Amino acid sequence: MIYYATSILLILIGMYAVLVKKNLIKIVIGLSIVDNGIHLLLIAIGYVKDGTAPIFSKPGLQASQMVDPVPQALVLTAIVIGLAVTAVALSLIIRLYDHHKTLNINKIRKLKW
Amino acid sequence: MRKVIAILLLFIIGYYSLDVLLKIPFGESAGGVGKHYLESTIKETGAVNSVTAIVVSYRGFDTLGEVTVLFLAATGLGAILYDKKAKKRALQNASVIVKTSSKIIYPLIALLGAYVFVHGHLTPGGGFQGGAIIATGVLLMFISYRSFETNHKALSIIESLAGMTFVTIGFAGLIYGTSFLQNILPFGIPGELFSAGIIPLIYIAVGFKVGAELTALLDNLLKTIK
Amino acid sequence: MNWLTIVVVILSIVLIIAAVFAVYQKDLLLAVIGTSAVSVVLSVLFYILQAPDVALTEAAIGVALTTIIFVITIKKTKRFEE
Amino acid sequence: MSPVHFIAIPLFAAFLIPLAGKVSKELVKIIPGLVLLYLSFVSVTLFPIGTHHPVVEIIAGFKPPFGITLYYGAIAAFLTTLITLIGFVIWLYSYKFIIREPIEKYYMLFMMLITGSTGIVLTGDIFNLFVFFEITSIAAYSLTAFLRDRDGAEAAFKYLLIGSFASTFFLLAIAIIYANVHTLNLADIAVKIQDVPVTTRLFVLILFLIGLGIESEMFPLNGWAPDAYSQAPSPVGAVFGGIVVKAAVYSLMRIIFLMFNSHDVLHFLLVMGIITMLIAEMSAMKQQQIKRMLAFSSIGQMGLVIIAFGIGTEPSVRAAMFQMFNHALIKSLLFFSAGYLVFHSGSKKISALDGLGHDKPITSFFFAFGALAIIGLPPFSGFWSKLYILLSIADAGLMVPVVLILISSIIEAVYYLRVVSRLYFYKEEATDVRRTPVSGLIAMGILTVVILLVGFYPNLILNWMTPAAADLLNKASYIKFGLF
Repeated sequence: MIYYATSILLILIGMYAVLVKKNLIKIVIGLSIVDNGIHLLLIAIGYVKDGTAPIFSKPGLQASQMVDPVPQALVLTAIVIGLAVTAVALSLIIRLYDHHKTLNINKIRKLKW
Repeated sequence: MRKVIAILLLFIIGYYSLDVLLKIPFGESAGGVGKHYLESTIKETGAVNSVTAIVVSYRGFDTLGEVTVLFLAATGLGAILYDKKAKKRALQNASVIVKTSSKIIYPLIALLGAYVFVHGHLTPGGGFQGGAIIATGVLLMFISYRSFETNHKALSIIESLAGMTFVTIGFAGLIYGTSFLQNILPFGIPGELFSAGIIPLIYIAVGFKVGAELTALLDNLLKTIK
Repeated sequence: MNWLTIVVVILSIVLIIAAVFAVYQKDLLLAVIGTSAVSVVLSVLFYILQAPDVALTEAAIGVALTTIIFVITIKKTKRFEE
Repeated sequence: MSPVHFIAIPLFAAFLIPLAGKVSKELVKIIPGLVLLYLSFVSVTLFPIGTHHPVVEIIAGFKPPFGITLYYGAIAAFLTTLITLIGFVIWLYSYKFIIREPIEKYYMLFMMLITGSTGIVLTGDIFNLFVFFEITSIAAYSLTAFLRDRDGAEAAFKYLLIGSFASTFFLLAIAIIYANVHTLNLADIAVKIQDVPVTTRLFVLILFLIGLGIESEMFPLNGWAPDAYSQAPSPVGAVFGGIVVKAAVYSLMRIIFLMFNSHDVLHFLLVMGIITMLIAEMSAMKQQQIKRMLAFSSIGQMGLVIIAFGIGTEPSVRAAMFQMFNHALIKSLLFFSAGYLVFHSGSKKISALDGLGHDKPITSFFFAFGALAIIGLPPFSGFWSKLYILLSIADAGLMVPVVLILISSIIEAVYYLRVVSRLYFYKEEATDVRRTPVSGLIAMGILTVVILLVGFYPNLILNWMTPAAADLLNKASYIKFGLF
């Protein structure tokens, strides 16, 4: 239960940063926090009480006593996608800074909302 | 004003998502597809690590997409930060101690990365993790040596070839088996290095590709403007 | 309540504090360190949740690479939030 | 021959292009064209099979719901063919239009965007859909900023911000679905989601509406679109209007019809569609820049499509698909011609276009042609789809949407004709000696011919729309074939 609460809190904190913060890099930080929250949520969904990691590394491990591997596989993919989006976002920020010499969203005409 | 609206909105989202999540039982044993994967990983894929089996075999198509996403990020970053005049990195030369130690550590990091992606089907880790580790090693060299240059041509060739290898393995499955990305090689004995059919092959390709991509990405970021 | 639960509770609190710190800190470099702290704690939590693969990925990508590209960007732009 | 070619071949090409660039610069430009030609060949061979009987392709040899499947039914056949066709003309147009380095990267991004959008259309797995969505979006963000000017970077960042927010919601929805039904296969989810508590389903629906509605340009989530369309290079505007939005709308509709098929949801769509359409058309009226105007018009047209889907009857869905087809063709034509009009006049402003009709008769003709077609005048294809949409709405007994659509068509006519009249009835100012390249003209010519042909023989397309509409509406058959 605590995992669910933590992950939702993380998502909300990240979203708050995206919605309220004026600094471009802060907004991207917010996005990555949201991503982290969802990853935690997914892993928590797959957790099995007293389960073991889904690797048959030694004999005698029971499949029924293992945590669900699917969310883990999804999170692996999602982490890489998050990195890709962050990289593109940051490169855009470098471009924007080059043009505007500021990271403040209010001083960049089109980004006001 | 904006803050108030944002907080209100977030409160609503938070309330409803908690409400929905509390209905999900926590910690119960895996059901549905997860259960099936756990029970038949070894039989159907020959891999010991069922996360790897899912990532590379059951949901191998996602991984192809994932590789594409990284490739896309490297390409997009290159396009966005493109500059006719190649710039030098603006980092200072590090001290002798850092230089010497990074020279020693760098091959070890690369080796660790390679180990991680070769053993993806046996231990935690795999192509993405291994590739990321290798890229961090190269970054260490970037930081310590001002003049350390990666061979761009070689990097982009590795990137391309590794990507094409992945797709080709996929088509081989279609040609020699029945479906795209099908595991057509023998599984061998589960738990050994040479087992699990195409899984290690794919992870090696992914490892090379991710390593090259992330290196190119870092190099691009470090070199542009200012 | 066993010891693992207590560890998890403490880690969760650290996680939230690090996230809030990352959002509120005016110095972007420190804020990025806050996000990487979030990633470190997450990676430990993933390990506790029996997901070593994800923990390794989060450590390699979330902690190392994401932080590095943030730091590079901050170096190329501005360090302090206005 | 199998549907996986649609995804794997462009991807292979994207990996190949940097290698080809080492050999020759010209090869970089030719490869995407060859790939798209090959894909149209695949389309032609698979199309009759897919419309007749859905082809379900298994990936990696695991039966659904354990492996990922591709579902190539009538609607997927239609949309992949459309994407291939539009992709091909966009390539032709780009051949001479994109002269700014890095050309190599442009084509790589373009190829991956094709991969992503065909993937969205074909995949039968919800997480795979997410992955392809991200591929399409990241390619779109990068292409928006391709010119690297100030406005382009701003538009791309705005797009990225809203897009990442959307994908966050999408991922959250997937997490909640997986937690409840423990499966990721779309058909399997459609079966099992019936047992999920209503509040959970509602929450998931809202998440999907936000996540996919952003790319589908639904109100109020379309703030990114005008900037992205107008700041990106012109062929990329056509990519958005012709490929990305179509794929996104399809995936949204597929999910709604599979998982949340109820009258309330459809009514909600109807209302959102109407609001989207009206606001967009009125905003288009006020625009000073031609590409922004086209962008708002595009949003308005998508509103119309969403209205037609929201009616949810077989004829209306058929008409909606037909409208999607027409809009993809016509909007691409408009973006192509506008691209060269802007290029020749040297300004993005509508007021700068005065008298270009005399100086650049062919390009202007194409623009005027596209304008008349999109308004929905009789001999053009746009007329038929609009007519069928109106008829199907009237059949459903709803008169208010009919009136509103007619009003918005009038608004549309006003602002398009305003531009056309500027082209022809104003005094010529300066002449531009540069000529529109032949490849661009051929691209526009192909679109014109298809629009006219479909305008005269609407049944050519409409006959294929019937199985497509059935494919979307018939949940039982999707489940049957999707799960074997």
